[in-house]
Amino acid sequence: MASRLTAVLGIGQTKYESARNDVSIAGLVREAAHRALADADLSWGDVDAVVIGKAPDFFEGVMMPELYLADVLGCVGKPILRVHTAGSVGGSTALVAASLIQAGIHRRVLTVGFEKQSESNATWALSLPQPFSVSVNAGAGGYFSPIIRRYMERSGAPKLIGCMVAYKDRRNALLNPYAHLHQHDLTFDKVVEAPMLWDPIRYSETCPSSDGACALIIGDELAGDTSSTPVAWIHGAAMRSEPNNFPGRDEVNPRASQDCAIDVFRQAGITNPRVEIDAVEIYVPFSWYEPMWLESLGFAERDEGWRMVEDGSTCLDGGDLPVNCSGGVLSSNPIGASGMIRFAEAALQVRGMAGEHQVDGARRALGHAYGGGAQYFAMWVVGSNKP
Amino acid sequence: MTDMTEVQLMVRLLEAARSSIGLEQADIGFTCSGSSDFLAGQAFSFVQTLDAVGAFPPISESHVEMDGAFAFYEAWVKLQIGEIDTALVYSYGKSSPGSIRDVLALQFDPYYVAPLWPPSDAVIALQARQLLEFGIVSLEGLAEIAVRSQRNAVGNPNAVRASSTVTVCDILAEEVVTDPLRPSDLAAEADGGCAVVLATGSRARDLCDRPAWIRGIDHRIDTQALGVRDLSTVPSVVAAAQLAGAMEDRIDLAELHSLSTSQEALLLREIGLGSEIEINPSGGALAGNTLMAAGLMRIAEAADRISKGEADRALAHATSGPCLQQNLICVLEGA
Amino acid sequence: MSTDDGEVRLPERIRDFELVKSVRTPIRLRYDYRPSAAAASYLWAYSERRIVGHRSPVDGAVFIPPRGVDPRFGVATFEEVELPDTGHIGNFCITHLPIPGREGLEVPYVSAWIHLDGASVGFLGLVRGCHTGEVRIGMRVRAVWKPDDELAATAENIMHWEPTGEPDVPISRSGNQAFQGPSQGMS
Amino acid sequence: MMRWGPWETPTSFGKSLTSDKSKHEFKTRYGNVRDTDLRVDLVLEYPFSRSTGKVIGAFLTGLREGVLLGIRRPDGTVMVPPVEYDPVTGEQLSELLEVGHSGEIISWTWVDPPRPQSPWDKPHGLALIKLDGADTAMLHAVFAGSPEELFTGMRVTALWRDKREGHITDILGFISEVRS
Repeated sequence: MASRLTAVLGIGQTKYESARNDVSIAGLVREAAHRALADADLSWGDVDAVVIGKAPDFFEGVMMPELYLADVLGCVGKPILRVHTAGSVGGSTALVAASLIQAGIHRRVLTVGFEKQSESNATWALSLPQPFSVSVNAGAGGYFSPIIRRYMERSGAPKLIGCMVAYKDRRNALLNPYAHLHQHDLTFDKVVEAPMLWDPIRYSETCPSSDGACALIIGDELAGDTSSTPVAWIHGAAMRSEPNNFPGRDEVNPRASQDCAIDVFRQAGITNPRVEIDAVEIYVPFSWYEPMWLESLGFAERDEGWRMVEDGSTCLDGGDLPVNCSGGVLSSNPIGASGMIRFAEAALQVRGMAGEHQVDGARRALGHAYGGGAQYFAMWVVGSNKP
Repeated sequence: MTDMTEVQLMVRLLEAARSSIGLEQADIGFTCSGSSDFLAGQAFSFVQTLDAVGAFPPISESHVEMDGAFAFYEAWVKLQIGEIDTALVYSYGKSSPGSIRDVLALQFDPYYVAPLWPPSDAVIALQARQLLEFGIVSLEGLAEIAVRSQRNAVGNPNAVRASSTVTVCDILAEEVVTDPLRPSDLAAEADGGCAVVLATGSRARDLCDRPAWIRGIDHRIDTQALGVRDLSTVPSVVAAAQLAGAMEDRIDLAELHSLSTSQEALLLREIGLGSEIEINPSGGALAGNTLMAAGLMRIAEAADRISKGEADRALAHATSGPCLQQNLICVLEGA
Repeated sequence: MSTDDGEVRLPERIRDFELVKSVRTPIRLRYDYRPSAAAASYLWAYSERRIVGHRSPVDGAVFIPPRGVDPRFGVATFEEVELPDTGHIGNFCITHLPIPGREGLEVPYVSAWIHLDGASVGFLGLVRGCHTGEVRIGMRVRAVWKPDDELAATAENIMHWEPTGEPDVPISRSGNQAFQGPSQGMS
Repeated sequence: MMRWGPWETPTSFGKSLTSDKSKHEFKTRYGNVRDTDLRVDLVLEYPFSRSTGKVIGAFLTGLREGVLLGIRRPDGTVMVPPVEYDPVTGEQLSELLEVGHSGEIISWTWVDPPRPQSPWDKPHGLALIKLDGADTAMLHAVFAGSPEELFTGMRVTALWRDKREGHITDILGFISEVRS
């Protein structure tokens, strides 16, 4: 027995905003799920099971909110699973949903990732005191800044590479109607002149805090074959995790990231990702992570990823490997959904349904998410043709 | 209650689970865990517990914010795909630092119910009263369930409430604490964890003399709103039992994840488990309820009985949410 | 396909009132934590100006703070090791934001991964005693302790770390790269 | 005891964490570690502010104005409190209507002692109450001198708070209709 063919049939996203004051948590989740069903031309009764993902329950102050959301997702009498793998959760959630199809257990699964960060304050939820330790870090930037510093030191990258990534992603976001940040008057100089928050990370190089939800309908081969709209076939799916801190750990290029990429490309039969992949959606919450992940994923040699940023290779307009055409996490970050948005945007590209940020002729795309202290990874490769 | 951290607790358990069948972490195809941030009082609490696994070289791994029984289900799904042949599942809960009775109120909808902070035992009592008033169970019937749990738990080193001498009279003499329930009607809180190794086909036969085969597994959820549900029925457990094939053959024993004697009475009725079936030989969750792990423990206890040759076909049940909202049924067989 | 337009029909009685759009639902939960034996021993050592770690039974790597486990192998650790209060900066961040709960701290401040001599992983601390621009990966530092009469069983006994003025540790041997494998620390 | 979270002032954070009770005697105690001496009592608190959407917003508006609302399902039954989506079919619901202030206890229990955040600081009932005109029950507190006064089928009526803001606790709880 082997993995059954599996396809993304529908995608739904909410408009990402700093606060969706017009809806309840249920209304937010429902909006994405409803749009995914509409995209797949299906109704609630067509869904066999639901897989829901989000980051810590402390963000909304609801413990295991899938229990309260069962009604909202038309799930009464059906199975529901709730995934939580830190920042990678949106990606992991989609992979769990896909596995239900790959294993032949269900025909169509709805999967949703969401976060309604405006209900509380992310810094509060992320800075809950650890008993018996002293807090010397403020937020996620405090954790990732030293790792970026080490990358800058060892690669010798020009100091403004991060600003170039941030500028590119924010310009891409203008082409994506769902993106949170639409900074029409942004200039490269403004990115550079922004204040340092976690030196070497500028304010302009960090992700926003967003409300939002993303949903996918994932189905089996028959559902994919009979779909009235283009589908994205899953060519590879992989997860890897490693501990947070241990002797000899390369925190810039974690082994779990490399192993996960090798596995997902092996499954997809890809030997030269730079050539064979047409579009990439990688999880870049701080701008420097674009060149760092490009290296780790095998798109560039070690310490050379920044050159792809510098020479425009990752630009939508003219680049050979457009990265984060949607604007990426730097332009929208509802944490529990952010990984799924990467997966969804990769699928949109190969379905040819990415609108203004479509990469012409994209046939195969990578969706990527990471979480924890750069220790949880989820990736998939999707294609416009069956694998 | 334990002073060990979750990671210290699990490092021992995981090692014991793997070494009991001679496996190392590198041999495991997929690892999945279940736990709760709200229980730990920490965001991303499961990240620290990953240290107990020995996840280097990196492992294929996932986590559910659910009871470990649902992590077990996810691992079973991965095995069904057919690309790996072993999986490790674990879950743990340390409820002693916080107050479960308050924490669990946050499972309710955050607009109408959670702001009233209904204590978890009171929510159980609302359902229990209906069962009593509808004549589905009597106070004596509840006491009999409590007695059976405490007596069965005597042989279970992990139980926190056990007694070889307790009688129905003793239980009925207890003061009512959460009307209409008595202390022995409510599950005893326990810190703890559980680890289970799954393997497919020939691999399982290689690793274990008498594996407990998963013949069927299914889970379903009901609506949460207590005032919308008919609390005297549990449609999700009926559906899960049917879809797991529970009633297709006789069952020797059942391990039920009931948080009260009243829930156990309702489960027996809804699943259709008669008096000929041995119920909760471990004492069940009543004898030691480890939040986030008690469901996985039911599967582990049932599988253990089968492996020891004490049963041929067993049913394990896990639940999540208030008043048996979400239910999983796993049917295990010895051959 | 259902219509999800979010529209509602209101009864006469409330139609003319301004609708409630948000609600405050405060949460307050109390947790009573007890340290594990490893953590308790670690904290009590601080009260005597000592820093203790755990040695891995597998290859002798030394972990701080001691958490009772070697995360690479998933094995329990028991053996306590005394560590000096000197080491180097494995990595750092110059933060321009206040730390929640530490309003007294002036910004910007430097938080750093401190790699104690003999330890195989770093732990977090504040660096002071030099200009933020002078802090480097590999810089040698020592602990600055609270006065004796203020010592307690807490990691807060070390107020911060300051440069020693010794030559830097080369970047290739700094931070997590300082661990050179099984031979180290087994003496 | 340490607090954590912006309870009083949503923009600033509470005091940081330290170990307690250990300051004075640690020197003599070292070597005889007693973990209980290092216990840390933490309070996690946050004043979550939730956007309600229109259905929940309408119900809370009703509470503020002293009106109780339900929502009608396609089969004509009425749910109180109103939910946004049908629990059986998943369809969006939209037709809100007024229901009675009194109703019948479907099931009940007794909370004694009350929890720190219970809606009432004295022992009280907790009940599922089906209001007149509703087909589903809502959860709320019931005030009575003792559990002996409560019974299933008992008629109760809402006791309103004088100053209401659009919150489920605008109803203090329910009391016996006879007593009122």
